[in-house]
Amino acid sequence: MTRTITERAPGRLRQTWGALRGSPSAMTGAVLVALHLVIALAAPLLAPDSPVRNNALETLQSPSLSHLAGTDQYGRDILSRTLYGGRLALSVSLSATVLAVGLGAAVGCLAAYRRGWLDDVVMRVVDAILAVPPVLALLVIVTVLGTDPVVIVLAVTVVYGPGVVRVVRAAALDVVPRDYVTAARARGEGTFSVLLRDIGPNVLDVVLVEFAMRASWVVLLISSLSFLGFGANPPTPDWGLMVSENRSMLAVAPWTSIAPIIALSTLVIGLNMAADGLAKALGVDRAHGGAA
Amino acid sequence: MSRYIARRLLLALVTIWLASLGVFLAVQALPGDVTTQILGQNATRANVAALRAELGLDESPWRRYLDWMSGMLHGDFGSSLVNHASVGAEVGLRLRNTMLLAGVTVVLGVSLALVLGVVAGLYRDRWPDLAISSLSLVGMSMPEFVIATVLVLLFSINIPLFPAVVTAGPDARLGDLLPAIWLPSIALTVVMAAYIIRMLRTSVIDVMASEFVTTARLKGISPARVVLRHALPSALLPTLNVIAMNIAWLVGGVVVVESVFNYPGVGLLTIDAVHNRDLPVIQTIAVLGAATYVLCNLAADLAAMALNPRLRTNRRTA
Amino acid sequence: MTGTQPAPGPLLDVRDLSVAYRSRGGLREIVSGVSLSLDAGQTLGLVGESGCGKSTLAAALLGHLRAGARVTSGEVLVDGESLFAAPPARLRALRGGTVALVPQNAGHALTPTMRVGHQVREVLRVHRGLTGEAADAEAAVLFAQVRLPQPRVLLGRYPHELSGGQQQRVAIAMALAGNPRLLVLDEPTTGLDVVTQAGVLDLLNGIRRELGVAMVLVSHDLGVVSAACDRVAVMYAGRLVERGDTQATYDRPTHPYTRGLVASVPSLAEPGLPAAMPGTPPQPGSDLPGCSFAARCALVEDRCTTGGAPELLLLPPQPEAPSGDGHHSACLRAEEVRALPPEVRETHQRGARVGDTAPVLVSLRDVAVDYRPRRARSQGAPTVAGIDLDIRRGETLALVGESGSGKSTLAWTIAGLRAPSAGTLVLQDGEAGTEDLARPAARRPPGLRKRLQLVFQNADTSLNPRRVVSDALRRPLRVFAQDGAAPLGERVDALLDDVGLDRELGGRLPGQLSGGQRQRVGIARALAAGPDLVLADEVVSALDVSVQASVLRLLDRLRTERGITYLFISHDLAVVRSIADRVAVLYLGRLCEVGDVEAVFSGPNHPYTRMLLDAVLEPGVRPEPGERRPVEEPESAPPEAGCPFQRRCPHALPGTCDSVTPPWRDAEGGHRIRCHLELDVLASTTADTKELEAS
Amino acid sequence: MVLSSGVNSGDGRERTTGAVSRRGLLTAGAGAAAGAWLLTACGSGGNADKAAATAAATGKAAAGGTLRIARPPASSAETLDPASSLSAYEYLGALYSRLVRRGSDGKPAADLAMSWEMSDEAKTWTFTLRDGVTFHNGQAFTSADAAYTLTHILDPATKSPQAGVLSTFVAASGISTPDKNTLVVKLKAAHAEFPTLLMHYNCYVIAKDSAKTTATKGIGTGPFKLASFTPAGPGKVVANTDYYGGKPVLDAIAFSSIAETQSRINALLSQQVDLISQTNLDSAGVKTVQASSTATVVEVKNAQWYTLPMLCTAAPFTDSKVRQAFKLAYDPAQVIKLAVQGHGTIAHDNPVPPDDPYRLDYTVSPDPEKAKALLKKAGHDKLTLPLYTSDYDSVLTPLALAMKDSVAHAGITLNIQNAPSDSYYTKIWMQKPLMTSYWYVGRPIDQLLSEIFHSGSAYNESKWSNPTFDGLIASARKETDDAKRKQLYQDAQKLMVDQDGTIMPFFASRMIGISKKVVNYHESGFEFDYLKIGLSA
Repeated sequence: MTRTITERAPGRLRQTWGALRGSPSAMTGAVLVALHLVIALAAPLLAPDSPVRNNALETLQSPSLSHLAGTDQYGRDILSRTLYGGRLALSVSLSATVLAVGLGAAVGCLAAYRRGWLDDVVMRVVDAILAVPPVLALLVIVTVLGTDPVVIVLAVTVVYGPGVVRVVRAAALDVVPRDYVTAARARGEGTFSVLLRDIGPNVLDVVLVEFAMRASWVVLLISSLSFLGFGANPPTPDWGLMVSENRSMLAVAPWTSIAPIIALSTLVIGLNMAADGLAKALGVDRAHGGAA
Repeated sequence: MSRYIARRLLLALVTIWLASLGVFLAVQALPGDVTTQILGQNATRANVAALRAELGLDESPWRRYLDWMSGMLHGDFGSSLVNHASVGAEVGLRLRNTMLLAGVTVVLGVSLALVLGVVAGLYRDRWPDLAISSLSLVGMSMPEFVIATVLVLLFSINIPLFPAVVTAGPDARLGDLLPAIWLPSIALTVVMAAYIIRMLRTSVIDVMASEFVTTARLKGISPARVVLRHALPSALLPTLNVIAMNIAWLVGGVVVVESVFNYPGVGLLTIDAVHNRDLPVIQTIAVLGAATYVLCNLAADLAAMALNPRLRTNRRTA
Repeated sequence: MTGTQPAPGPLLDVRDLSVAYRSRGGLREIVSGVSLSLDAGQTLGLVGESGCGKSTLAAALLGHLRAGARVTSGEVLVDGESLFAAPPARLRALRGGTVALVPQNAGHALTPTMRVGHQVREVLRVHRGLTGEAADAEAAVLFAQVRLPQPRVLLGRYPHELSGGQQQRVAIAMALAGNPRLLVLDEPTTGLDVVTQAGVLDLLNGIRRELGVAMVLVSHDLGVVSAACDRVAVMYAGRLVERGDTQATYDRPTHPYTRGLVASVPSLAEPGLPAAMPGTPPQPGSDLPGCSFAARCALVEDRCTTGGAPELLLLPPQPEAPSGDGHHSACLRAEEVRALPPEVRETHQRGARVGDTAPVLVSLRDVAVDYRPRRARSQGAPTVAGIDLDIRRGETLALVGESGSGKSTLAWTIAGLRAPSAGTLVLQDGEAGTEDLARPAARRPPGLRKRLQLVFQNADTSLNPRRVVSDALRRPLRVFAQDGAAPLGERVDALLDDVGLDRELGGRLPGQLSGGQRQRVGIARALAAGPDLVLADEVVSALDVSVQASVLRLLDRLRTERGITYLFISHDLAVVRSIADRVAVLYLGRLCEVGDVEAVFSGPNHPYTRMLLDAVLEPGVRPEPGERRPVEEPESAPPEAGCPFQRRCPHALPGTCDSVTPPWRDAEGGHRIRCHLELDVLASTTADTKELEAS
Repeated sequence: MVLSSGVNSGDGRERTTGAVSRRGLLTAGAGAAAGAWLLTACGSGGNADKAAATAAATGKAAAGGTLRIARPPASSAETLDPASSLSAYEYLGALYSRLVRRGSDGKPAADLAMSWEMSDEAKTWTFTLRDGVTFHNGQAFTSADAAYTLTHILDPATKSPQAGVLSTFVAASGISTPDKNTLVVKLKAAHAEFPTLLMHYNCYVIAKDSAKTTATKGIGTGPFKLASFTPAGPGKVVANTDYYGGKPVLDAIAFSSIAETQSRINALLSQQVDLISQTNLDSAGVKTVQASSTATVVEVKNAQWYTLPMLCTAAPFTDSKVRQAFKLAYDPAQVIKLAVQGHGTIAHDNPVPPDDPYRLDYTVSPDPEKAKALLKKAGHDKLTLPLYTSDYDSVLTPLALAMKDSVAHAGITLNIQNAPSDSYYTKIWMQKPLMTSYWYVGRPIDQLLSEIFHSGSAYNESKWSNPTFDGLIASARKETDDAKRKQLYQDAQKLMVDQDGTIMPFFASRMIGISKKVVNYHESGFEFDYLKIGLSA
C-alpha cells in the first residue's frame, strides 16, 4: 500500500517557513536570534555611549536614567557594552559554527557515500578526536596558537567538527541507499556531482538543525573561553569577558553581570528554540542528533 | 556477543592510540618546553641543556613516544617532568576525585532527567511539559560559571549550607570531599540534565506515537503499563548515548566548575599540565580520557543491547 | 466459544460514522457517514485504495483515533456498547476482550523490547485473569492454534527473531488471547510473500471456522478479501460505495468504481493487460458535490455531480444471487452497472511475440554474486550463483521469486552496481561485437551506461525529493547528451508527454506527485537516456491496482513504440502473466525454471513455481477450506549443495536433491526446468498437487 | 554540551613553574620583618576612597587556635627548600629564621645573627650568631649551618634566584667559621650594605647538609614546626614551643591551596578560611569582601609598584625622545584613580618607595603638549602601539585601560592585548615593546637599582643601559660614608626619572582579605608576624 503523499504541497522551503511560522516557540527563537543580529549590526546607532570609554567619575553606578544598565568599575556604560557585546560573540561563533558544520557535513557525506577504507579512516580519526577530552584539546590548541579569533574558530572547528561528521554521516547513510542515488551512480555521475545534487540537499535539514544547535553550544563555549581568559582583549565589549570581569561583583554590583548574562542567555535560548522549531518543521529527529 | 565486545575493545584500543598520538604531536608543537617553564628566568642555555638531558628530552620525539607507549603498556605512565612524581598515582588520585563528582552528578542528573523527560514527553504541550521544557532551556542557556557563581552566592555565602570551595588536596579522603561535592554537582546537574531531558522528551513523544504503543493500548492494558513496559525501553535508547557522552565529558574534566569550586579533579590538573608542558601527564590524561570515552560509548551500546534485543543478534555497527 | 449470551442486535454496529482530522484549513473528513453491521461469526472485507479512509475506520472499530482526529457524527457500537462513549476502564475491557486488533505490519506493531510470549500473557492477565504457569500454558496453546512451530520455544523469542509470517501469527495469537468476539484485521498480509500470505489467510479461515470469531478484514487486495470474507464493503473517498456478498460483488459489480477496480486486477486465468481506471482519487477530506467518483466515471450524468453524496441503498435482489443478504450500492445507476457485461482484457495491446530467433541482447553465463564478507566465503554458497540467462532484444523477460531470491541483485549486477564474483555478463552489440558488463558502472563508457537503465520499485525513494521533476529528467539528458538538437526544455516536455504526464508537473517536487505519477517520472528518467534495456525492478508492486494497470500499459506501449527490452522483476505472478513474454523463476539466487510465459503458466513446472502459482489469490475465487497446508517460512541462505529448494520441496528425494545439483530439463519451446524429477513426473505433480500433499 | 574548559582568571595566577620563578624575582628582597610597611588604618594616598579599607584588628588574641590560610597553588614542584626558586614561601617565615631580618626602619635587624661588623673597606663581614638555638629536630644551630646555607644558595645546582645577587660578592671559598658562633664572609667586591642582601627570603637558614631533606621536612629554627606539606596542596604547621623568640599565640596554621582568586574570596566569605594570602584584591574584590559581615580588607600601603617597561632595544623606544614623551603624556593622578581607585601614591617614575630614606624628591609634571612635540621631533605624528597586559595581577589590566585613556590626549593610541598569564613573564616580558608589569616593594636600594635598572641585569625589564647610571651605582656601593652614598643613589634616581625606559605611575596598596576574627595581622610581602597573630576570643 502506498503512503499517502499529500503533505508538503507548496515547495519545501515555503513549507518549512510555514511550519516554522506555525510553531510559536520556533518563531520566538527565530525572532530572538534575528533581534540579536540586528542589535549587533546596529549597535553604533543604538548604544547611548561609547562601549570602551572609561569614566573615573562614574564608576560602579547602579542603573539610572543616565546609565540605564549602570556602569562598571571603569565607569563604562553597561548598556552600550552589552549592545556591542554580541558582535564578537556572534561573528566568532557563527563563523566557527559555519566552518565546523560545513566541513563536518562535507566529510560526513563523503564518508557515507564512498564507504570503504575512506569511511573507516575518517571514522577512526573522528573517534580519536572525540575521545580526547575537549578541554585538553582546546587548551593545547590555544596554547600552541594563541587566542586570536581565528585560532578560536579553528579550535572550535576541531572540537565540534567531528561530532558533525558523525551526525551528518549517519543521516547521509540513510540517503545513500536511496534509489535516486543509485540511479545517479548507474548514470556514472562523479562523486562530487552526487554529493552536491543528490546527497547534500537531502541531509540539509539535518545540517541546518546541527547548525542551530551547535551554534548555541559554540556561543556558550566561546563565553567560557572568554571567562577563562582566552577570548576577547579588554576593553573590547564582549559578553563573556564582561561576565568574567564582573562576576566577582555579583553580590555587590549585580547589574554589571546581569545585562550580559541576559543577552547571552537569550541568544542561546533563541538558537535552541530555533533549532527545535527547525527540527520539527523539517522532520528531523533531534533525538538522534548526538551530543559530542 | 563476546566476539562483538572483543572487536569493539580492539577498535577502542585503536582509537585510544590514535588519540594519544594526536595529542603527542600537538604537544610537540607547544611553544617552549618544560625546561623553560621550570627554569623561567634562569633558563640559560647550559641550564636548559642540562635539564633536558636530565629529563630525557634530548631523545628524539619518536623515541620518547615509543618509550612512553611501552611504559604505559606495562602500566607505568612515567613520572611528571615537573615534580618527578609518578604520573599514574597523581592522575589516578585526581581521576578518583573526578569520578566521585561525576558519580554523584550522574546519579542526581540522570534520575532527575529521566523523571522530568518522561513527564514532559507524556504531557506534551501541556503545562508540566511547558514548565519542564522552559526550565531545561534556561539550564542549557546559562554558562556554567554563572550557574556555579550564583549557587555559591546563594548557598554558601548568603545561606551558609555548603562549603564554597574544596580546601582539601587531591589526596583527601573521600569522606572529606563529600560535603563539598554538592554545589559543583548541582551546577553540573543543571547543565547535564537539561540536555537529557530534552532528548528524552523528544524520544518519548516519538515512541508514544509508534505503532507498537498504539497496539499495546488497543490490547486494553493499563496506561502505566503501556508507558513503563512498552514505551520506556525504546524511548531510553537514543538517550543512552547522550548519557554516555555526558559521563565521558564529566570524567574528562569539567574545568570551569572544578576551577570555581577548587575541586581537585582532572580538569585542574589538565590546565596545570598544559601550562607546564608536562607531557607525560598530558598524555596520561589524554589516554585515560579517551579510554573513558570509548568505554562510556561501549557501555552505552551494551546498555542499548540490554534494552533492545534486536541489537543483540542483529547488529550493524559502523 | 465463550458462553456469553448473545446481545440484542448485531455484534458490531457502525452508525453513520464520520471521522475528521484537524488540519490547518479546518476539519477534513476522512470517513463520511459510514454505516455497517456485523453479526457474530460473520466476515466482512473492507476494500479500497490508499487514502480511502479504511485504516481510520478500522481503528475506529476499536474506539481509537489518531491524534488530531475526532468523531464528528455517529457512533460505533460493539455488543450494544458505544465505544466512544465508554469510560476509559470499560473501553480497556472491551478492547482486547470483545474486539481485538490484528495490526498492519506486525513487525512494527509488536513491542521490540518485549518477548512475544510476554506480550501475549499481558492480554491473558488483563482480560482473562491468567497468570504464571496457567498463562504460559494458554499462550502456548494460542501459539499452537496459530500454527506456530515449537510454541514453548517461540514464547521466549523477541519479535525480530521471528520471520514476517511468524510475527503476523503472533499478532493474531495476541489478538485472540482475550477471547474476543470480533477481530479487526488491518491489512494483515500486506508485505508478506505470496506463499506466506496464503498460509496466514488459510489460518484465518481456520480460526473463523474453529472459534466462530467475527472478522472485519481491511485490505487493498481484492484477492485477499475474496479468500477470507463472505461479504465485502468497498470504500472510496471516505464513503462506502458498495456492500454485498463477495462473490456477487466481484462477478456483478453495481458501482462503477468497484467495476473498475475488479477490471484492473491482473488475472492468471485471463491473460492480457488489465483495463486501467482513468484519473486519481480525490484528496482525502476534499468536499466535492455529488458522487465523489463522478470525475473518473464513464457513466457519469449531470445528476451525479450535484447535491449530496449518493446514499448507499439496498438493491432489489437478483434472481441468480447466491446470497440472501441484501446488496447495497451508492451509485445512482446501480442497476445499469450491474447489467453491463464484464470488462474485456485487452490482449491486443500486448506487443508481438518475440521468438527464439530474436537476437540476444544481454547474455549471462554462470554468473555468481556474493554479498558475504570475504573471509566468510569459504563455507556455504554465494547469494546468487550459476545464472545462465539470455535476454533477447525486444522481449519482456520477467524475473520471478520471493523476497530474498536475488532478483534485484541480478538486475543491479547487470546495471553495474554490484560486482559479480564469477561468470561473464556481456551485451551483444550486433555488428559492433560485445561489451563487458562485469565492469562497474563508473568504469563503463557512457555509451554503454546509457543503454542500460533502471526503474525502481519504490517511487518514494527513486526520485530526489529536493529536485523538481524536470531536473530529474534533465540530468540523464545532459549526461548522455544524445542528439543535442532540441533544447533540453523541449525534450523534457516530450518525455513527460511520452509517459502520459502533464507538462506542468515538470515544475513539481516528487513529494507533490502521486505514486503513479512518480513511477511515470521514474520511467521517463530511464527513457531519457534512450536505453536498449530497461531493468524494471518491482515497478508496479507499490502501486494501487488501478494505477498499476495503467503503468503496465505504459510499459508495454513503450516497448512496442521504441523496441525497448525489459527485464521485469516481480513477485506477482498475475502481473507477470499480463506483461511478460518469457519468465525466469529464481529461488535463493538460483534459477529454477525458464520459459515462455504460456509454457510456464500451463506447466509442467518446477515444484517451487508450482508453489508460487498455487499461492496466487484471484479476486472472486474462494479457496476450498483446507486446500493449503501450513507452509514453512521462507529460507534466507541457500544450501551448500544440491537443489536450492530441497528443504521446502514436497517431492525432495533424499540423497539426491540435497547433494547433487539438479540438471536442466528441456520441455518444448525453450522451456527449461531444473529439477531431479523427470518432466512427466513434474507434469503429474502439477495436476495432482492436492493428492501428493495429502499423502 | 558546552565543554567547560578553563583556566582560572584573576591574579592568583602563580601556579606554573614559570610564574613561580617570576614570583620569586618580583619579591626579591621583600622578606622583611613584620610591621615595616604595615599601615593599620586607611590613610592618605592621593584621592583614596576613605571607606575602602580597614585594618585588621589589633588587640588581645585568645591563646591558641588554628589560623586557616588559603594560598594560590604554586607548582606541583613546590619545595620547602628556602633557597629554591620553587619554595613554598607562605611556609618559610613560619618554619625558618634568617641571619638578619628587616627592622622597622628598613635596616637589617638581628635574628639568628646577634650582631655584625664590616672591615677591610666593606670587604669582610663578621657575624656573631645567637647561642642556644635549636632546630625543630633538636639539633643545635651553629655557624656551620649558616655557612652551609650560604654555600647552598651559591651552589649552581640549587638554581637559587638569590645566587645571582650574592655571587657577585660572595664565593663559597670566602666563607669561614672560626668558631661555632662566628661566621666570617670575605667579599669579592666591596659592599657597604652587604647584610641587606641576607634579608631575602631565599636566605632562610637550614641545617647543615639538609638541603635534600628540608625540601619536604621543613626543619628550621622558626616559630612553627611542620606537621604536613603537599606541593600545591594543603599543609599545616604547629607552634614551636622552643622558639627562641617565645611561644607563638596560635597553636597551628593550616594552609590550603585554591587556584582561582574568586574561589579564594568565596572561601573567605563562607568562613572556610581566615586569610587569603598572595591575593591582591581588585576593587570588585574589595567591595565584595567589605560587604561581608565576617570578613574585612586590610590595606597595606605602597606595597607594590607598577611599571610599564618600554623596551629600549625595540622601536620606537630606541629613541629616548619617545620614552620621554610617554612619561610626559600620562596624568598619574587620573591613572591612579581609575586603576586602583586612588589606593596608591604617585611614583613620579621613581621606583624608590616614598618612605625610603634614599628617595629623591624630584617630579616632572605631565605635559601632553610637550609629549606631542617630542613625538613629532622623533618623527611620529600619531603613534599606535600594542600594550600587553594580563590577568597575572589584578591591577595590570585596569592600569592598561587607564593608561590607554590617559595618553590618548598626546596622540598615542594603545591597543590593549590580553596575554595569557601563564606565559606572560616568559613570552611577553622583556620581549614586547610595551607591557604592564609590577614589583613588590622591599628591595634595599642597592639591590633595587642594580637588579632592575643596571645594564645587563637579568631583570632589567626595559633593557635600559646607561654607563653613567651604572657607574653611580658602583661608586655608591663602595662608599662607606652614609651621606655621600645617599647622594650618589639620588643622582642615579634623577637620571632614571629623566632618561630611563620605565614608566612608573604609582605605588599601590595591597588589599588583603582577612576574617574579622584575626587580630594582630602585621604583614610584609609574603610574611607576617607569626608570633603575635591570633584569633580573637
